[in-house]
Amino acid sequence: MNYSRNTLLKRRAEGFKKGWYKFSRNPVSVLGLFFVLTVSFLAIFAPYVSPYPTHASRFVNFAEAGQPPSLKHLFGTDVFGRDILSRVFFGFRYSLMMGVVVLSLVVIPGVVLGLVAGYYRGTWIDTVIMRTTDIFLAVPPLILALAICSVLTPSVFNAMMAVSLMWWPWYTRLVYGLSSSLRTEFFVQAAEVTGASRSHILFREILPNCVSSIFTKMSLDMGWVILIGSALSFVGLGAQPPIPDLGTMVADGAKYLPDQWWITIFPAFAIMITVLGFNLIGDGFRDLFALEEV
Amino acid sequence: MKGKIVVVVGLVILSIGLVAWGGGPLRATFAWPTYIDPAVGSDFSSSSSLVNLYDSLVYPDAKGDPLPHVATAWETSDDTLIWTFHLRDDVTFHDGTPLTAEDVKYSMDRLTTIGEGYAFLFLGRLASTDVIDDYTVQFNLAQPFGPFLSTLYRLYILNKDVVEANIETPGPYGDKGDYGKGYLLVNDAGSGPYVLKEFRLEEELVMTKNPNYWIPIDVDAPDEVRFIGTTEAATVRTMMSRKELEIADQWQSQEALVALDAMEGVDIAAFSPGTAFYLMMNTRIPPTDDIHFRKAMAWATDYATVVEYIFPGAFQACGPIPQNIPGADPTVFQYYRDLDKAREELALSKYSADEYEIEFHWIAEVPDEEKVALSFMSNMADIGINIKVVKVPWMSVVEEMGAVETSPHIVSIFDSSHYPEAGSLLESRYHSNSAPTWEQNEWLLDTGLDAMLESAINTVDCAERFAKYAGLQHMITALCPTIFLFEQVEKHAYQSAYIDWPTAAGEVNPVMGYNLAARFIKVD
Amino acid sequence: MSMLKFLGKRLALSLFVLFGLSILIFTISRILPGDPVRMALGSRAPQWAVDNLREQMHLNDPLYAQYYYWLTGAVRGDLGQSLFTRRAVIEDVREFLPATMELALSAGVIMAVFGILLGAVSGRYSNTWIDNSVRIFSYIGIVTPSFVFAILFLLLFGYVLNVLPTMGRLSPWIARPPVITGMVSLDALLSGNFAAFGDAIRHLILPAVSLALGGMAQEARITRSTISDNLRKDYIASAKGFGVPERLVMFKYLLKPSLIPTVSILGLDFASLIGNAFLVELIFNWPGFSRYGIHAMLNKDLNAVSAVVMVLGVIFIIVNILVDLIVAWLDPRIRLGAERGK
Amino acid sequence: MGETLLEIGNLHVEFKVYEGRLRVLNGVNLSVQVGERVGLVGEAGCGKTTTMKCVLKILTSPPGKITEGKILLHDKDVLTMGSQEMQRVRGHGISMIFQDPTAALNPVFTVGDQLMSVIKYGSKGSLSKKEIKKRAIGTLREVRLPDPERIFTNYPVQLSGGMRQRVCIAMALSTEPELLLADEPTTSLDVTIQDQVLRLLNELVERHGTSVIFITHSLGVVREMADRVYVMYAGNIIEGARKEELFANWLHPYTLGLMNALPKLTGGGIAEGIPGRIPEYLDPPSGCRFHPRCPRAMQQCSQSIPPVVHAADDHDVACFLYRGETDE
Repeated sequence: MNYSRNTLLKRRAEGFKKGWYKFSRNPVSVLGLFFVLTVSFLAIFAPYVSPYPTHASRFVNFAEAGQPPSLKHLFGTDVFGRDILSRVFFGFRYSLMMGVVVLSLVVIPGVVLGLVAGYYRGTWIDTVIMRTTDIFLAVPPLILALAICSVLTPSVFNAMMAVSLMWWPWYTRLVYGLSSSLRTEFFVQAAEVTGASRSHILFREILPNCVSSIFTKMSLDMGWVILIGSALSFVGLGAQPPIPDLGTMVADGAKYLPDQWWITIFPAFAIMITVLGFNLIGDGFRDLFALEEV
Repeated sequence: MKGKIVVVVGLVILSIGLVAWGGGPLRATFAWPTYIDPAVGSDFSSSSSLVNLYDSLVYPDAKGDPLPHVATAWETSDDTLIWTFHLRDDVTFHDGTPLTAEDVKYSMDRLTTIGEGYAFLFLGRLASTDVIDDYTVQFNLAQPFGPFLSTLYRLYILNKDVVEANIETPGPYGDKGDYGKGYLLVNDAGSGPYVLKEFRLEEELVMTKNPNYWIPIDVDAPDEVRFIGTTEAATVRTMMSRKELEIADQWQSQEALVALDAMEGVDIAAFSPGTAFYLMMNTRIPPTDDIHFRKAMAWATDYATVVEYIFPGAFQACGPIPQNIPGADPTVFQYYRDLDKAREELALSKYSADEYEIEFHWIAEVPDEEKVALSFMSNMADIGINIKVVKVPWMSVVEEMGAVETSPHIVSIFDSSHYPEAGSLLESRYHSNSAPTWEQNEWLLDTGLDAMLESAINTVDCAERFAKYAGLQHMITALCPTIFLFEQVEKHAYQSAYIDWPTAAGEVNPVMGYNLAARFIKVD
Repeated sequence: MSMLKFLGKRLALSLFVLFGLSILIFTISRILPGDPVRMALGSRAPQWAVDNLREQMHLNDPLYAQYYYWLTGAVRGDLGQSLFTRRAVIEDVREFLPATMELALSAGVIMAVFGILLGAVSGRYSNTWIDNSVRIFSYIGIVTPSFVFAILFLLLFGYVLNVLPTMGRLSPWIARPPVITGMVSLDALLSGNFAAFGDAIRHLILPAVSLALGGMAQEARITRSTISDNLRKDYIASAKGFGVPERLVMFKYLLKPSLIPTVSILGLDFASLIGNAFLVELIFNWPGFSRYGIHAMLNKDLNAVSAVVMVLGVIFIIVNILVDLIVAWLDPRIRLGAERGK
Repeated sequence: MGETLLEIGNLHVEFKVYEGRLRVLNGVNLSVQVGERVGLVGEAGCGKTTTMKCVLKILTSPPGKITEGKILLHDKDVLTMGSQEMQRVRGHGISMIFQDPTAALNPVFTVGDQLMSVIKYGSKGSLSKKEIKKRAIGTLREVRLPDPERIFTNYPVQLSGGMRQRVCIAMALSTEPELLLADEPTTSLDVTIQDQVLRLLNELVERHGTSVIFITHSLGVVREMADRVYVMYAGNIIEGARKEELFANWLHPYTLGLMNALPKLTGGGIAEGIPGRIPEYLDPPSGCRFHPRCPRAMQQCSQSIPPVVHAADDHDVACFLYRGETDE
C-alpha cells in the first residue's frame, strides 16, 4: 500500500517542478503572482514602505483634508487629512488578513467534513453532513454573513467569523464530490484490502488527490472572501474606523464623489488589483491541473 | 366604505387643487425613518411632516412664542392646574368633518396611552382631559407646568372617527387594539394645510395642498410637497443639479455642502436651530463614572478644531442649553483644551488612562460625526486614553441607550429642545425619566436634580422659572456628565433662484420641524 | 413520470433545507439580548401595553415554543412586526419584494443574454481580438465589486453625462401605473402606459447593469470555455462533415450542449446577484427588498432580518429548482440518469 | 482501375499554438479511385485524422491551417470551393465515420434528430419530412439495430458503444456518399464487437459500391478491408501500394516495424513494436522524420526529405534506400 503512495509522492514532486515551469510560462498567471506578491509585500512592510505610517491609525489633520494627488500625497488625502496611499498599504493588510484568516478557519473543517461525508457516502454520516451544507448554501453567502454580522457588534473579527461560518460548506461540497469518486479508485480499494486504517485512507490516500483542487479553490476564494469582506465594510458591518479597510474607504469616499474622486477610486482599484491577482493565479492553477470543478 | 369616500373626496379635492393653483413642487430630502403618526414620531423628519399634515391648538411664532391657532383663546385657573381652550368652529379635517373638542381629547388620550413620540411632554403632568362642549376643551394638570402652552405645539389633533374606524385588534392597547397605529403609519387623519397623497415607506412622502384649509394659503406655496427618504450625498447632488430637489437635508457633509454651494442657483441656508452636539458620557460604568476622568476628557478635547474644520460656522457650546433658547445661561463654565489640566484631573481619577478602552459610538447616518469621533480619539491619545470608535445606525443607538449596561461610554448626538425653553432640554437630557431614551446616555439618575428640575418646570412665573433653569445649568455643568461640544448651525442647500424660504431669509423658527412648514415657502 | 419523481425529491429536499434555515435564522435572531417589545413600543410606553404585547408575541413561553409559534406564523405568512417600519413584516415583503424582483430579473436577463452572447462570440472567435477584449472584460467584471460599478455608473451617467436617472423607480412627474404585479415597468406595460414604461426602464438601466456585470462576466467566461471546447468536439465536426449548414450547427448543435454549464452556474450567479442587490439598491435608492433588508440588518430589526433571509432562501431555492429543471431539459444525460434512478 | 475520385497532393497543415507552429502534415500525397477501398495506416498522432478533416474541410481553424497543397475531388479542388459548393460535397459527396462514436454523436439531441438533419442537408434533392423520417428509420434498420423506431427517439446516452457506432455508420451511409472516410471506426469499441461492426461496414460499403478511406493503426484490419494501403508517418505518406503488393514486398523500414507489430497467427511470438515515439511537431527532425527511430538511417536521411519513388508498379515509397523513378 505504500507503493501507491510513494510513487504518488514522487510523481507529485516531479509534477510540481513541471507545473511550476508550465505556470511560469503563462504570462497571465505570472502577472497574477506579481500582483499578489506586490500586495503582500506592501501589506507586510506597510509601516516601512508607506510615507505616513501614522495615518493608518488615530490621526487627524483637518488642515490638510481633501487634497488631490500630489507629490507629497501620491493618492491625495481624505477628509481627515490622512494620506490615502499609506492607508491603502495598510488596507491591504486587512484585506489579506480577512482572506487568510477566513480560509485558514474554513478549509480544515470544510475539507475534513467533505472527506468523511464522501468516504461514507450513502450512510447517515453523509446525509447529516451534506444536508447541513445544503442549509448553509441555501442563501447567498453575502446575505447570511450580513445577517450574522447584524446581530454582532461590527468589527473586523466578527466579520471574519461571519464569513467563515458561511464559507466552509463550499469546501465540504468540493471535497465530497472528489472523495466520493476517489473512494472507488483502485489505490484506495487496494489500501482498504490491505487493512489500512480509516484515517490513513482519508488523509493519506484520498486527501493528497484532492489537494490540487483545494489549492486552486483557495486561491480563487482569497479573491471572493476579500470581495465579501469589502462588501461588509461597505455597509458598515465590517472593519470600524479608523481601521484602514479598503471597503470602508470606498464607502466613505463615495460621499465625496465626484470632486474628491481620489478618496474612492484608489482604494477601489486596490481591491480590484488584489482580487484580480488571486483570480489570475487561481486560473493558472486551474489550467495547470486541468480542473473543471472548482 | 368610509375610507373609500375619503379617498374619493381627497382625489376630487386634489384635482381641483391642481387646476386652481400654481406653486411648483417642493422637494426635500430626509433621513428615514419618518413616522407620521402624531403619537409615534418625534424626530426631525417626523416633526416636519406632522407640522404640515396636522393642526395644533397653538402655533409657534418666529421666536417660538405661542400664537392662537385652532384655539382662539384660553384661560387658566388660579392654581394654574386647569387650562381651558376655546376652539375655532371652522376647522375641518381632510375628510370634511369638523374638528371638535372630542377630537382634541382623543388625540391627547391616544398620545399619552401609547407613550411614544412627544408623549413624554405630558406624561406625569397631565391628569385628564375633559370635553366641555363641542368647541371647548379642558386640560387638568397634576401639577403646575410653566411651559404648558409651548408643549401644546406637539399635540397634533387627529380625526377621532377616522382613527376609530381603522383600529386593528388585537393589539397591545387592550380594547383599543393597536389604537390605529397600523393605519396612521401610512395615512393621515389631520386637518393641516397639506394632505397626505402617498406614503411609500423608505421611499417618499407626498403631500398636496389642502384647498379647503381654514387659513388661506398663499398661491405660490407649493402645490405638492415631497419628502424624499435619502441623504445619500451623490443622489442629493444629482437631484439638486437637475433641479429635482428644492431643499436638501441637514446631514450633508461639509464637503458636499461646498459642492452644492458651487452650483448655480443653489445657496446654503445656515441658521442656528437651537440644537447642540453632545458627547454624552455614561456616568454609571467605569471609567466614565469617575468625575475626574470625565473632566480630564473635557479638558483634552480640542473644541477649536471641531468648530473650525469639521462644522465651520458652529460655535462652542456653553453648557447644556443652546444660547438662542429662552432660559439659556451664558455664564456657565466653558472648558477649553488644556492638556496640563487634563493630566491633573487624570491624576486625581481612580482609574489610570489606559485601564479601559472607551467606546465612542457615533451615528452612522451623519458622516461628519466620524470626523468628530476621530478627532476626539486623537485628542484623547494625547493624554493616553484609548478610544474605540464605533459607527452605529440610529435605530441601534436608540436601542442600546435603552439600558444602562448596554449604553456605551460615550455617544455623540445632536439634540434640540422640544418646545422653546431651557426646561425642555434640561428635562429631556437629564431627568431620570429620560435616562432610558436616546436623549440621555448619562444615566444621572439623580433624584435631587429631578426634584429641582420638576420644581423649575412647575414654576409658572417666567423670571423665577428662568432663574431656576440657570441654577440647574451650573449644577449640571459642574457634574461634567457631558462634553458640550458645540451649538449646531443647521445648513440646508436650497434652490435660492426659485424658492422663497423665510428661514433662509432669517426667520428661523426655534421649534423643530416648523422651518419646513410648506405653506410659508414660495416656489416659482 | 420519473421527471415528476425527480421534482418531488427536489422539493422535499428544499423543504428540509428551508426548515433547517428557519432554525438557523431563529437561533441567530435570538442570540441578541434586548427586549423586542420595548423596542417596538418605545421606552415610555405604559407597562400594561408592554405586557399585553409580550403575551401576544408569546415571549413568555420557552424558546422551543417560541420557535413553534414563529414557524407556524411564518407558514401562515405572519412574520411578525418590523421595528423599523412598524407594521407586519409580510406587508413589507409584499411592498418591497416586487421592486427587487424587477431589478433582479432584469439584471438576470441582462446577465444571461449578454453573458452567453459575449461568451459565444468569444468562444467562436477564440484567440482573436474580439476574444481578447471579451476576456479582459470578464476579468474586470469578475474582480470589480458591484458597488464599485454602481458608484462609477452613478457618477458617469447620472452626474457627469446626466443622461439616466439615478434614483428610485419612476420620475416624480410620471403618473404611477396601477399596481398589478408590483413591478413598475411591467405594470406600465400591462396598463398601456408607455410613458411610464419608458421612464421605468430608464430607471432600471443603471442599477440592473451594475448588478448584472459581475455575473455577466462569469457567464461569458464559462460560455467561452465550453464553446471553444465543444467546437473541437467530433460531433460538431461530424455535423458539419455531413453537410449540415454552418448556421444550424452553431445555433443548434453547438449552442444547446454549450449552454449546460452556463445554465448550471446561472443559479449561483443569480444568488450572488441577489446578494449584491443589497449594496446596489442602497446606492441607487431603489426601494426594494434588499435595501429594506440592509436597513433591517443595520438596525437589528430581527423579525425583518429573519423574514428577509427566509424569503430570499425560498427564492433562491426556487431559482435553483428552475435551473435544475432547465439543465435536465437541456441535458438528457441528467434527465435520463434521474429516470433510471441512477 | 478506373477514374480517380480523390487526389490529395502535397498537403501541408500547421497548427498555431501558443508555443509556436506545429507542422503536422508535411506534404501528404494520396489518391483514391472510384469504388476503391483504401487503407491509411499509421501510429496514433501521425496525422491520419487531420488529413481526413482537411478533405471535409472541417479542420478546426484556428488553430489548424492548411498552408499548401490541393485536394481534388473529381478534379475539383475542395480547398478553393465556396461554402455553398462545399455544402453539396459534404454528405452525399463525402461523409465520415469518427473514431469515437460517443464523441461524434451530439449528447443532447436524439438519434433521430441528428440523423434527420444529416439526411435533410446531406442528400441529393429535397425530401419531405415524412420521407426523411422513413429513410432515417430505414437506415437504422440497415445497420441492423434492433427496434429502429425506438432508437430513433433515443438519446446517445441510452445506447451502448456498439449501437452508437452503428448509428454513426447509418448516418454516414444515409446520404449515399461517393466516398466514406472511416476513421478507426472500431478502436473505441469492445473487442468482441469490433469484428461485427467491421464486417457490417464492409458489407454495406460493398453493397452500395462506396469508395472508402479506412483509417487504422493496424495492418491486420487493413488486410481485411482494403484494396490499397498507404502508410503514414509523422505527417508524410511514406509508402503506398496495392494491398497484395504491400504485404508481399514492403519497402520502408517503418512499414517493416508495423508488420512486425502484427500478431502472427503462426509462430505465436509476441509482437514487437517500433522503439521510440512519434516526434514532436513543434520542432520535427529534419529530413526524413523517421530517421531518429529508423534502424537503417543514413547520413542523408537527416539532411533532406526523401523523394517519393516508384519502387515497383503501383508501389511508391519515400525512402533513400530505394531509387526508382522519381515522381516528377
